[in-house]
Amino acid sequence: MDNLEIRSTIEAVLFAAGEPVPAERIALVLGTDTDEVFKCAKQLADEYSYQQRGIRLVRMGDSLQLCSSPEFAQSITRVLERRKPPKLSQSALEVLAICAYFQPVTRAYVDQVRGVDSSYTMGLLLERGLIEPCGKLDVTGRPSIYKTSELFLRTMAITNLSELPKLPDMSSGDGVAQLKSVIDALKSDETEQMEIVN
Amino acid sequence: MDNLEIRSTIEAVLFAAGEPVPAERIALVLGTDTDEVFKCAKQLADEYSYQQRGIRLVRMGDSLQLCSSPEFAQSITRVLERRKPPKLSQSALEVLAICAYFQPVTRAYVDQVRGVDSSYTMGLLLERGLIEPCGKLDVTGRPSIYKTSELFLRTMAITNLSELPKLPDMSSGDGVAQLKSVIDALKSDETEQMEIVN
Amino acid sequence: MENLTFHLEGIVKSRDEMQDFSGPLNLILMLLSKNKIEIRDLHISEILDQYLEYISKMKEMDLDVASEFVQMASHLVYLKTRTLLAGEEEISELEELMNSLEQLKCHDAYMSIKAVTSELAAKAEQGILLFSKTPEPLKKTCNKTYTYSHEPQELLAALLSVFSRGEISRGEERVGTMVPKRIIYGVREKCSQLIEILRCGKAHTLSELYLLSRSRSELIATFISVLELCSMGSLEITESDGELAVSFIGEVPAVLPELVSD
Repeated sequence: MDNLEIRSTIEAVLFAAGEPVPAERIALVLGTDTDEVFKCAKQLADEYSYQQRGIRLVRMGDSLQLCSSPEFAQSITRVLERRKPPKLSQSALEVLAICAYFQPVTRAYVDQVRGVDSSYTMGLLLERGLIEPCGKLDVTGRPSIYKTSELFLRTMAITNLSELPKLPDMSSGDGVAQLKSVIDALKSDETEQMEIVN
Repeated sequence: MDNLEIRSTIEAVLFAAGEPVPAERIALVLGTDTDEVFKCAKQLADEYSYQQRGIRLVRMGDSLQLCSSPEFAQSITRVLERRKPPKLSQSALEVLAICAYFQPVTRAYVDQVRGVDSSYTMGLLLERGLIEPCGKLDVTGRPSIYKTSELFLRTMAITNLSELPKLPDMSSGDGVAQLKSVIDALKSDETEQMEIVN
Repeated sequence: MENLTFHLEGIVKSRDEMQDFSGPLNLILMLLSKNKIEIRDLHISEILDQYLEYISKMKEMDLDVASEFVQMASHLVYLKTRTLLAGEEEISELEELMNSLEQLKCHDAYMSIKAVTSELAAKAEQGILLFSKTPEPLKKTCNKTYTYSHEPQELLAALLSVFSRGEISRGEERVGTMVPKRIIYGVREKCSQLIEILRCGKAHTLSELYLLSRSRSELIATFISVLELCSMGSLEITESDGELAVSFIGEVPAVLPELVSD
């Protein structure tokens, strides 16, 4: 099977699937290896963007997907009379970032980090498919835990989570001092008590 | 707008639609005429087949649709056969909702309400067993009429149609606003329930 | 939570990496985040054992043990003994320590998250404009019956998008006309209507009956109904002066033609 045929098969399969397809499955059917599939997919993707086509090929983790090009989003929403997808709000971005960097997370953890109730925003993100439940935590109450989805990768234009911007280290410098002071306080309590006993 | 841009827009729109799109609608949004759209669509279609691409552009009456090339059907089936059947798309949900709330309906009626040709989507719903024919209408042409099925009730977790949330009077001036508030009310019910569970 | 294992090895690999930690508290916070647990659930004894083991390993490997790590170990030993010996009041003090550590950790996390959101927003700007398409139906799958479940409100949301389309592209004027009138004129219904009309003498000719129809489909229903009623012997059509006169001659038929015959 030559390169052109692999490319066209990838295009046909991704078009028919609509959803992300693991490259491995395409490789299996084509009787080639995953690297070859990724290589051809890359060529196809480059061709689409070089020729300013209406479609794009994106890679998300080990999967591939076809989507429409962002520059035609307006024409698409107008012809199909769809609503434009709303921009992500600041709170949506915060919740999304917490899920992305600390995943998997519980809703309670997100609330705790943000200091506000985030159930509404979590609900919106679930509805938009940017986060998804991935099981339950094995503690009392068995709360659901969530992670970001493949759609999240596509939305952020990255192929895997390691390509997210590096999280700056914001550790409070006074952490050690704080710990020490608490311990000192505990110690002095003890000393006092001892003194009383004596 | 040059030829290339029109072609790419057609490609993007047809891709995102996933169903036939009237050329007239594309022409309207692009600010050009239907002939121009058909001409560019023809160029695009020729390009696809000349380059042995994985996709094809077909014209059906006054509408255009993208589909996967038949020569890759076998690969497509082999890659995708083990995947879960897809969930209902937005357009399928729309057709289903119209069938559910206005049944029995003809295909022409659904087209009229949605403003687009819905035969493809109606076909999908029939195939999935969510709607079923329930006779023919006693008018010229004796068109088939459709209603929702038993499976539809199970899918919605209801035992009869009267349990569907009531649709406000859509012919009144603020029908859309009323519908919005019904949906919001249903959503907030759900959030409350979630909170109780948590 | 029982038998937590803290995999220090995966976190601190070499002396160089050890120096990345600006302090012992960082190390603890790091351990906590790597192990995905809440500080509240922390069993100090577990973490301490592994910590001490790791320090002794470092010694074997002839690495310098930074004094602050030794200090951290002593803090932990102290906390451990306190937990073991603690009475009610003291537990609440430990609780406070845990709380403050927890808050600190969350605050740090939130600050760093806030620092990247604008970058994420910029990335997402194009990303949310990528649309996917719905899957094509497969030619050969054995069972296509739908197996998912949906909330009824999804139907309403779908209708909302249908009905609000007019608003998006054509302004308000289309909304009122979005819902077409019911198009089904039942022959059965029409038959009884015709009988009623003819009985009270509102119409006498076929063309008068047709003129009473307000739409094409009603007209067709009238036509079919007249045929049905004639065939049942309830109506008679006679020609006079080029006009077709219709008259009601029988009883109301017991069984009116069904709305839907198939």
